[in-house]
Formats: sequence, C-alpha cells, structure tokens
Amino acid sequence: MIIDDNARVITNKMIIPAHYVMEIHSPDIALKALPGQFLHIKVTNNTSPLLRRPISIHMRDREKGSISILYRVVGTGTQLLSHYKPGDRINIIGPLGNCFPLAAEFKRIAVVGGGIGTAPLLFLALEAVNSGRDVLYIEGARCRDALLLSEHLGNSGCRVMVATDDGSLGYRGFPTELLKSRLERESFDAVYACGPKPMLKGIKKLSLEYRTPAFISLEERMGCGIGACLSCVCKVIADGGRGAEYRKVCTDGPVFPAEAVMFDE
Amino acid sequence: MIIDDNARVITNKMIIPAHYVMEIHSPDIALKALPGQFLHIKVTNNTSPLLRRPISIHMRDREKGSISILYRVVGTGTQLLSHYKPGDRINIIGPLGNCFPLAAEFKRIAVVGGGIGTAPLLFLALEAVNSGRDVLYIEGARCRDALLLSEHLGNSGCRVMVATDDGSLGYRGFPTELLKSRLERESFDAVYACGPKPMLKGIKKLSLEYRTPAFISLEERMGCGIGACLSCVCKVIADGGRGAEYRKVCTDGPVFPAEAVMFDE
Amino acid sequence: MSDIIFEVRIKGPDPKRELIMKNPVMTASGTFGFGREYSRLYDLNRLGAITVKGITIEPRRGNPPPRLIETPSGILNSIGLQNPGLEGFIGDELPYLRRLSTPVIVNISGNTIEEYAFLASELDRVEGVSALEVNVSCPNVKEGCMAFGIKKDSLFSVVSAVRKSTTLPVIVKLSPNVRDIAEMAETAENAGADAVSLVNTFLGMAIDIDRKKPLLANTFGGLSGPAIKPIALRMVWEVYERVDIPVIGMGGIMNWKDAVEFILAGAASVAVGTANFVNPTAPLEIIDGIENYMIREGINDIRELIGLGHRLPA
Amino acid sequence: MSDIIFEVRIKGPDPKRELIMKNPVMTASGTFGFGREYSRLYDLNRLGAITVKGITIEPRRGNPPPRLIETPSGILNSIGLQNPGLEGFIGDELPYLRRLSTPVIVNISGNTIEEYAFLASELDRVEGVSALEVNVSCPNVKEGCMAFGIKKDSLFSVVSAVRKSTTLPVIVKLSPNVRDIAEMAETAENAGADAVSLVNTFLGMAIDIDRKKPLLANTFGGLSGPAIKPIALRMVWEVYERVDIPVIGMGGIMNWKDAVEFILAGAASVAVGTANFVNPTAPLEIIDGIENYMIREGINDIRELIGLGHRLPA
Ligand SMILES: Cc1cc2nc3c(=O)[nH]c(=O)nc-3n(C[C@H](O)[C@H](O)[C@H](O)COP(=O)(O)OP(=O)(O)OC[C@H]3O[C@@H](n4cnc5c(N)ncnc54)[C@H](O)[C@@H]3O)c2cc1C
Ligand SMILES: Cc1cc2nc3c(=O)[nH]c(=O)nc-3n(C[C@H](O)[C@H](O)[C@H](O)COP(=O)(O)OP(=O)(O)OC[C@H]3O[C@@H](n4cnc5c(N)ncnc54)[C@H](O)[C@@H]3O)c2cc1C
Ligand SMILES: Cc1cc2nc3c(=O)[nH]c(=O)nc-3n(C[C@H](O)[C@H](O)[C@H](O)COP(=O)(O)O)c2cc1C
Ligand SMILES: Cc1cc2nc3c(=O)[nH]c(=O)nc-3n(C[C@H](O)[C@H](O)[C@H](O)COP(=O)(O)O)c2cc1C
Ligand code: FES
Ligand code: FES
Repeated sequence: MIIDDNARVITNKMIIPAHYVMEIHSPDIALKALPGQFLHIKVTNNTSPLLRRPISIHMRDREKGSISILYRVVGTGTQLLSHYKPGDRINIIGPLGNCFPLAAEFKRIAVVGGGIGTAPLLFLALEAVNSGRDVLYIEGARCRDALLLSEHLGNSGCRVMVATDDGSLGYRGFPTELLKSRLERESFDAVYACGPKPMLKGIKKLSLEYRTPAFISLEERMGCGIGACLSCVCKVIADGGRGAEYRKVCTDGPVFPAEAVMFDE
Repeated sequence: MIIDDNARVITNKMIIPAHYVMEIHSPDIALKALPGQFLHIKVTNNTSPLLRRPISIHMRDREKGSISILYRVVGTGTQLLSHYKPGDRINIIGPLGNCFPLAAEFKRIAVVGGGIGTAPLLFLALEAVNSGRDVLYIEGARCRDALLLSEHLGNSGCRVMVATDDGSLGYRGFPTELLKSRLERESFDAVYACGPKPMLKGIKKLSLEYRTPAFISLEERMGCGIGACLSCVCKVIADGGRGAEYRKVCTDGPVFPAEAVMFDE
Repeated sequence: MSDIIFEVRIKGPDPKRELIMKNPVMTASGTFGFGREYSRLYDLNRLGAITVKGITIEPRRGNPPPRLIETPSGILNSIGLQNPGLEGFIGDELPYLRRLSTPVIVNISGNTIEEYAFLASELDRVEGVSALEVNVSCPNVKEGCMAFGIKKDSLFSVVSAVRKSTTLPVIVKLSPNVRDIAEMAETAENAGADAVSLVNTFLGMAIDIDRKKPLLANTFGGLSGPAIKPIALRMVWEVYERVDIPVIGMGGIMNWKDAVEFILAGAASVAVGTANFVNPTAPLEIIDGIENYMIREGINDIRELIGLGHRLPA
Repeated sequence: MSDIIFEVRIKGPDPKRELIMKNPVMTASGTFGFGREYSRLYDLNRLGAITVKGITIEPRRGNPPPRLIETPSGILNSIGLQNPGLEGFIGDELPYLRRLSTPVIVNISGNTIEEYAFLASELDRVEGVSALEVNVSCPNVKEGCMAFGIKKDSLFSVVSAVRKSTTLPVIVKLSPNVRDIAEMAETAENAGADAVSLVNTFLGMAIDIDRKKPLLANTFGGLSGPAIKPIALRMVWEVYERVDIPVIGMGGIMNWKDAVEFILAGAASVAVGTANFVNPTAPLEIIDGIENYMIREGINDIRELIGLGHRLPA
C-alpha cells in the first residue's frame, strides 16, 4: 500500500542558506520507508503550482514515527515548502519508488553525494553502517559552506571524505575524482550515488572502468509519482545492450544500475 | 496619482471569528485616502487566485502613515490575506474609487452598515464627527457576537444604534427598519450605507420615501480596479430616468446616489 | 448509500452489452495507467468506470523526455502513447482489471482507419472489456490520432469503421482543437457513436528561454488540468445542445464542484484526469461530493441533474 | 539605455505611415481602456504602443453584469464591447492619446463588412491613429466579430475591405477558436494584412452550482490570462512558420520571461493584457526584463531574437 497522509510538520529549519530540513510525523511511512525512496508532496491547496513535488526521504525515526526531508529552495514549490511551520498539516504520499539495493554481499560500499543529491544518502549510509557494512561517504559541494551532511555523519561510523570545487575543505575537485582516487587504492562491492547528471555520468564511467556495480538515483519531472502517467521516463539499455527503452523514474526507479542508464548528449 | 505600494503589514488580527483588521504602513495612501475609497490588494505571487481583491479603507492614521482594512474571510483570497504577518510586504494599489460625499450642507447624517458592509463606514463616521457633524451610526448584524464596530464608535461622538437579526442586542430586525423608525422621528440631510444588496435596496426605498439623499457603496467583481477593463459595472438610471446605462463601480463608484442605482430582480 | 439513483448507462447496439456504471465518475485515459497503480491507494471497485491508457496494435515506446511541463494551473504532456500494445494489454493488464466489478473502457488509437477497426474487432470479444473509447484526439503522435479527430470526413470514417467492428458501446473522444466541437460530436453521432467524451488535451507548448528551444522534447504537448476547465465546460455545454447521445465530460475537473458544473452543462458522466496526480483520491471525493450535493438539493436521480443548467429559466 | 536595437516596425502600404515602436511591448485591447486610466500609475510614453479598447461605429452599452469570473490562473470576461463609439472615441479619448509619443493602435469591430470598412476609412485620416487592429475575434457579442474571424472566406472579405479603406498599417487580430490558426493567418496575409495579432480570448464558461445557471450573465465569456499561455504560444509558433508578416503575440503574458518565450516563438512584438490587472506596471517590467535578457545573452538586435526558437539545432 501507498500511504496518503495529512501529516503534521514537526520542524522545518534552514540548515544553510536555501537548504531546509523538515521533519514530519507520519508513523506509517516511517515504518515502511527504505533508503532511496521518496515522498510526493502537495505544496499548496491552490492550483498553481499544480503538481506535487517529489522529495527523497532523508532520514526516518521509527520510534518517533517521523521522517525527514532535506530540500533546496529552487522554485515556487520548494519555496512554499519552506513556509510550513511546526504543527501545520502537509499532504504527503509515500513511500514511493524502489530503493538502493543493499545486497548481502555488498560489504564494503562507497556512497557519493553531490550537492543536494546527498539528501537520500544519509538514510542509506546509516542503514548500511547499522547492518555492519563498511561505508565510505563522499560528499561533494561547491565550497565548505555548502556542505550538507558531513557533521551528521561524523560519529555515525562511516568514513567521511569531502570534495569541494574550490578546495575550501577536503579534496579540491569533483567527488567523482575523489572516488576514482579511492578506487585506485581500495575496492568496493558497490557504489551508490545521487547528484547532478554530469556526476552520475562520471559514476557510470567509473563503474564500468573499475567493474564495480553502481546504483544511481535519477530525477525527472513527475506527474503522478506512482507509475500511472508515464511522464517521468529515463532511457535505459534494453535487449541486452542492443536497444533502448523508457523506464519510469517513479516506480522502476528512482534508483537504477548505472550501467543501464543511457545519458543522452 | 494612484499609488502602487509594496507596503509593510503592521498588524493583522482576528477581531471576531473570520473577521480581521489589518493595519498597513503606507504613508502616501494614508495621506490621500478619503472615506469610501478602497485598495486593490495582491494576495499572492502565484497565478491562482489571479486577480487582486478590492477592500475598503476602514481607517487611516495620518501621523502613523498607516491605513487599516477590515475584512471577512469568505474564500481563497481573503484566506490568503489572513495569513499575512507583521513585517510581511503586501502589494496594494490605492486609494481607488470616489468617496462618500460629505457636502457642507449635510450636517445631520445617518450612517448604516450591514454585516461586513460596515467596513468603510468607520472612516466616514469619524471624519464626519471630526468636521462637526451630527452622526447617527446604525450597525446591523446577525447577532450580538457578529457586531464589528460598535465599541470603537463608543466614545467617538457618534450616536450609535444597533440592530440584530435575532434581537440579541439592540433592535430586533434589519438596520433598514431601524433607520425607518428614526426617519419617522428625526430628519437627516443625508444617509450613507454599505451592506448586502437587499439592505441597499431598502435604503433606496427609504431615500425616495423620505426624500433624503442617500449614498450607497456597491460591490461588483473587479478586474483592474482603475476603470480600464469595464468588468465591474452596475446599472444606473440615465437620460433623466428614461434609460439605463452601465457605470463602473471602481471609478464611477463604489459610492452612488441610491436613487440612481437600478437593482435588477 | 442513500436512495439516490446514481447509475449511468451507455447503450450500445447490443442491449446485453450496455455499459453500466454505478456512479457517474470515471477516470480519464492516460492519467490512471491500467488501474493497478492506484489500487495501491484505494479500492478501485468504488469507481463508476476505469478508462485505461491509450492502446495501439503494436507496443509504442513513446516520446523522449522531458514529457511533462507544469504550466499555470495546468500541465503539458507529450507522452506519445507509450503502451504495451494490444497483446501486452490483454496479457499483462487485463487479467487484473477483469477481477474488478468496475467496468473497463479501453481507449484505442491508430495510424490508419484499418488499425482502429482492427483494434475494435479484436477487443470486441475480449472478456473484461466493457466499452471502447476511440481516441481521435491525441495531439502527441506524429501520424494518425488527432489528425482524424479534427476533420469531419475522417472522423466519420474512423467512427463508422469502428462501429462496424464491434457491438460494444463506442465512445468517441473528441479533440478540442477545432472550431466547432458540436459539429464534430454530431458527426460522431451520425457515424454510429454511442457516446462522446470531451475534451482531450489542447495543443500547447512551452519554451526554455535559456536554451531557446521548446521545453518538451517533442516541441508540442497536450494541455490539461484546471487551466482548461472553462473551455472544456463550454464545449460540453455546446455538444449537449447538439447531440442526443450521452456526453462524458472532462477537462480540469479537480473536485466535486467542478464535476457538478459539467453535469449541469450536460455531462452524463465525468472523467477525472490530471486531478489524479494532484490528489489521488479525487475520484472518490467527487463521487461522495456529487451525492451529497444531490441530497442537499433534493435531487434523487442523477438524470435530473444532467444538463439542468440549460433548462432553468434565466 | 544600452546600445540594444529595440525598435520594431510594422510596414503598411504607405512607407510614410509605418508603425514604429521604440520597444516591442504594447498593451492588449480592452485591458488598458484608453490609456488614461493607467497614466495615473506611470508614464505611458515608455510603452512601445497602446492598443485601445475595441471601437464600434455606434456607442455600445455592453453586456449585463456579472461580466468577469475568475478561473484557475485565468479570467473569463463578457464585456461585450462596451465603448463610446467612433465619435466618442475621437472626441473624448483621442485628444489625450495624441499628446503621447507612443503610437496608438485602434481596435475596430463591426457587425458587417461594411462597418469594418467604414471604421477603417473614417480612422484613416484621423490624426493620432498609427495603426488599426481588426478585431474579428471578440467572442462576446451576438453578431459579427468572432463570426468573421473563424471562417476563411469571411475573414478574407473583412480584411480585404479594411485594406481598401486605409493606408494605415492593418493588424488582424485572430481568434484561437479555430482548428488551424496558421491557415487563418495566411488568409489574413493574402487579404492584405500588414501584421497579425494573436490570440484573442478562448470561448469559455463557468456555472454557478447553487443557482444552476451560467455565472456570466451572457452565458459565455472569453478566457484570458496565464491559463491560456501554452496554447497561445503554440499558435504564435505555428503562425510564425506560415506567414511572412510580423506576428504580435499575446495570451497570458505576465512577466518578461513569458514575453521572451513569445518572441522566441516568433512574435515581433508582444501585448500585455490580463497582466495589467494583476500588476499594473507589468508592461514596464517586461520592457526592462527583455532588455536585460538581451544584454545577458549578448543579443544586440531584437530582430535576432524573433523566432530564434525555430532556428537553433535540436
Ligand atoms: C525522485 C526525486 C527525488 C528528489 N529528492 C529531492 C530532495 O531530497 N531534495 C531536493 O531538494 N530536491 C529533490 N528533488 C528535486 C525536487 O523535486 C525539485 O527540486 C522540486 O520539484 C522543484 O520544485 P520547485 O517548484 O521548487 O521548482 P520549479 O519552479 O518547479 O523548478 C525549478 C527548476 O528546476 C527544474 N526542475 C523542477 N523539477 C524538476 C525535475 N523533477 N527534474 C528536473 N528538473 C526539474 C525546473 O525546470 C526549473 O528549472 C527530487 C526529485 C526527484 C524526481
Ligand atoms: C469596492 C469594494 C470594497 C470592498 N470592501 C470590502 C471590505 O472592506 N471588507 C471585506 O471583507 N470585503 C470587501 N469587499 C468584498 C471583497 O472584495 C470580497 O469578499 C473578496 O474579493 C472575496 O475574495 P475571496 O477570494 O476571499 O473570495 P472568492 O473565493 O473570490 O469568492 C467568495 C464568494 O464571494 C463572491 N464574490 C467574490 N468577489 C465578489 C465581488 N467583488 N462581488 C460579488 N461577489 C463576489 C464569489 O462569487 C464567491 O461566492 C469589497 C468589494 C468591493 C468591490
Ligand atoms: C499524462 C496524460 C496522458 C494522457 N493520455 C491519454 C491517452 O492515452 N488517450 C486519451 O484519449 N487521452 C489521454 N489523455 C487525455 C486525458 O484523458 C484527458 O482527456 C485530458 O487530460 C483532460 O482532462 P483533465 O484536465 O482532467 O486531465 C492524457 C492526459 C494526460 C495528462
Ligand atoms: C476584459 C477584457 C476585455 C477585452 N476586450 C477586447 C477588445 O475590445 N478587443 C479585442 O480585440 N480584444 C479584447 N480582449 C482580448 C485581449 O486583448 C487579449 O487578446 C486577450 O485577453 C489575451 O491576452 P491576455 O491573456 O494577456 O489577457 C479583451 C480581454 C479582456 C480580458
Ligand atoms: S510520475 Fe507518473 S509514471 Fe512516473
Ligand atoms: S474593475 Fe476594471 S473597470 Fe472597474
């Protein structure tokens, strides 16, 4: 079942400029949620903006019966989201989509988040650590002040590395470059990533180059969010590599094996 | 000139259920406003609801550079209005429309407000009292708890009378009936009224019956609010009573001589 | 349930194959997949009917993404009839749908008149199909489809061909991208349609001012949602005045009030489309809302409400 | 002001009577009165052109109220061409407009072809009139107007008649209530139009579910505002591909980004309509916004931008 919940906002706080974390009381969704899944959120009761907004589940707290989202204000919808106050009701549908596959044999994993793409990865990293895996968490950001997660991960048991475009903290350059340098030194059973398209392309390349399975979370404009409208497709390899077909990001994804995804130029 | 102001909200408080008073800092409009004029208010930055909302000027404070509105939440627009907080910016255009004519020879006047129609009349009554006129203020409401103004007028120097549909305070019945009983006992140089259509019809009847000029403030759905779109027309008598024509509530009104207004059945 | 008569019927040539809906609310093709998706949210047996995604003979891959753009109070889509094809539908989707008590309407599209006729005759005897909706109004495919629905002669040919190929009730889905939709409805009626449904989407577009190119990969898309409601409602009003067959109204219906407007304008049944994306339980809320409205207004039979807007004195 | 070439010209048969706009932004007929109203808010000399409310030979009273209904991201109006008539316009409104440096476009409507021709010939020599916009697309009057604009032959006749009656630039305002607006634009061009403007409003309606009757006293109204933008933009795109005369684009333009979309689609000039009600200084913000966009994009001449969306590789 998908849960359609008029849920209560617990907190909604800016963590760095334009980036917010909202905690929402929704016990049923908290119970069922898996890392990589998302919510489809109604941001207004008016007809503009009309559609819901898909936002990943960033954290969940089963005891408290809550889930959190981490979002960046980029347009009207996320702007409206940032106006919610504790106690307000917000209509959410979820948990939606597939999840990052944490197969039993994936014991040493790398998790790579670029910018706001790091949102769904905290949940994943913590689940992985809690299930006894060795987790390298790489976060990439424009600069030191744009980093989103590193602190939270500090005493989580993950190894944390940071890449900033301007070198203001950690490695100077893209998180994919940092991952590449790790792949030269250590081997991983799987890589998980979410972030801007060029980064995900880079991950796909590394996955093929180092023969390491990689799972990437995609974004596409969504209508229904539940697989009914066929709006949100991405192109994947079909027929054993000879053909291509469109798969739905909302239900076949948002997580896809990197090697299957066809990035058009 | 019409002022287009991104004004600051000073306060926005519920006075009785569903009824709010908002005070707005807008020195230029405060300076120019006349009783009976209105503001055209942008209630959202989204495209739905698309149009501005016309709301009368309820009070002004020239020293403070502020104007107040008194409004009832009846739909999406007024709902959005009620969400504004002190310090928020609100875009208003005004002052718009004509005004209640306080001709020098109108020394004894009656002011009649029904329901939310009482909103523009406080400003009028206070101006009239301050200019040395004798003012009888009749407020009509469903019941005692729905009365909006009576207290404010208490020590204003107006004579205040109240009519409630259920008799829970003052006269039991419509404010027009109360006015009629006053017209039997005393004479007025002019009557001013705002309220539901049936009440305004009643005022027109009394105006003709007692040969007392009456000025009524009308409402119509508005587009531009400044006379350009011809959306907001009402039917008035033309050609010395032989014809009819449409006049704009926003610029030819909102205040019309009661005798000129043609109320269609 | 109250004593309200809420049932709506669409008669076809075969009295035994009437389309019987327990209430006047159905889903609009392409916005409800093959039903299964929404069954994860509520019991589909509550719906009056389910219209499934448009089917073609062969599977179709659809248009490249992006396929969806949000516009003020609306959306533009250019899905391009992605579907599993007739066999895929019958094999993979229909078995589930067949288990529901809700009748299933299959929306069909073709590139040629023969394709429409073939689909109709193939589906004619398939168990679990209660009616056909002839989509001659999809604006998102290069050939066929809308091209048939915007000209009288081709519309007549398609509908006649389908009519000859099935005894199922035939609903013709009209395009709003015409000058006189009532004339098109009349043409469909004359060609043997048992009902008309309207409107499909309006052809529209959006441009990316940074890339200076259309936002949709397919350039154009179909506009749906509340933005189009005033036009769709007017078209239902006009069609109701010109045809005697039932009218299925749609276009921007978000809630029961919108639905009642369409029924007053002449719709015997309403379809919920884009609203499913915004509020997945919209169809249920609309069913309840219409019923409560009828109770409040003292109207016992939905048939009294249909087109009532035309009958009351001014 | 930067070095940007922002001027837009519409050539008529008489080289001395070209319509020269200092920038590509004008106001849409019926949404800007006779200009004077908005002069209380800003300096009208900043506008590229002012198109005044539709004029008929005789004064018209217009339709009974209510004349305006808000719809999702749009409005329905049924003003019904209330106007002071030709003489009233020339006597009471034009003297004020004449004092502006901004050119004035007079929007004309008639019940017969002769009326259009008469208005055109009367206005031909009136000082202060820079161009005529032939309104064959107003949906709010019983006779004439839109009836002329939705059929090719009558459109051709009206435009030819107007063409013969004036050497002013003639702009033909097209109705979107047609199947193929590009064909109508072509017809107007063949009949001698110097430019086409589109779109006028879409015929729509709304129903009061309590009274069970249409909300507008006139039953139908014209839909405008952001709701229609995707359709209007598509129509401008299509027309641009079919005619060689300038296209004036409008329909839901609320801000400079919308305006740039229309220019990329092929509009040589844009008209601001409903947006005036929402944000009276919208036209000025749009002028500045387009200019800043051109600077940012390194485009020096507005003519490079017109229709650019068609020319870039995919
Ligand atoms: C499965 C999924 C999970 C997501 N998780 C998160 C998350 O955890 N945190 C977060 O901040 N964001 C997330 N996003 C992105 C988020 O949905 C968008 O940022 C949001 O919908 C933008 O809404 P808006 O109204 O603020 O911006 P809009 O005004 O709608 O758009 C702003 C800009 O973003 C572009 N855009 C909007 N939506 C999309 C889209 N779906 N795909 C591509 N471009 C788009 C628009 O074209 C525009 O340029 C996720 C998206 C998906 C599909
Ligand atoms: C000159 C003028 C002065 C006004 N002054 C005040 C005031 O001081 N205080 C106050 O509370 N209200 C005032 N009003 C009324 C106020 O403008 C409306 O209540 C408001 O616009 C409703 O907006 P909404 O979005 O909340 O409701 P909507 O959802 O737009 O409408 C709610 C209901 O009211 C009806 N309605 C909305 N607007 C109008 C209208 N203009 N005329 C007739 N029916 C309408 C709708 O049809 C609907 O039934 C005034 C109106 C005018 C024209
Ligand atoms: C994403 C999407 C896909 C659609 N696919 C189809 C289709 O396959 N066949 C069809 O006849 N109509 C299709 N439609 C049109 C709808 O059935 C409906 O006619 C239209 O959306 C108007 O209704 P609405 O405004 O309630 O959505 C589609 C609409 C949308 C939004
Ligand atoms: C209230 C109103 C009155 C209008 N009157 C006229 C008119 O007299 N002549 C005309 O050609 N168009 C008229 N129009 C149409 C507009 O000029 C314009 O074509 C249409 O509104 C679409 O643009 P918009 O969405 O920016 O408003 C009118 C529109 C509105 C909203
Ligand atoms: S958003 Fe509807 S299918 Fe994915
Ligand atoms: S609201 Fe536009 S003329 Fe009155």
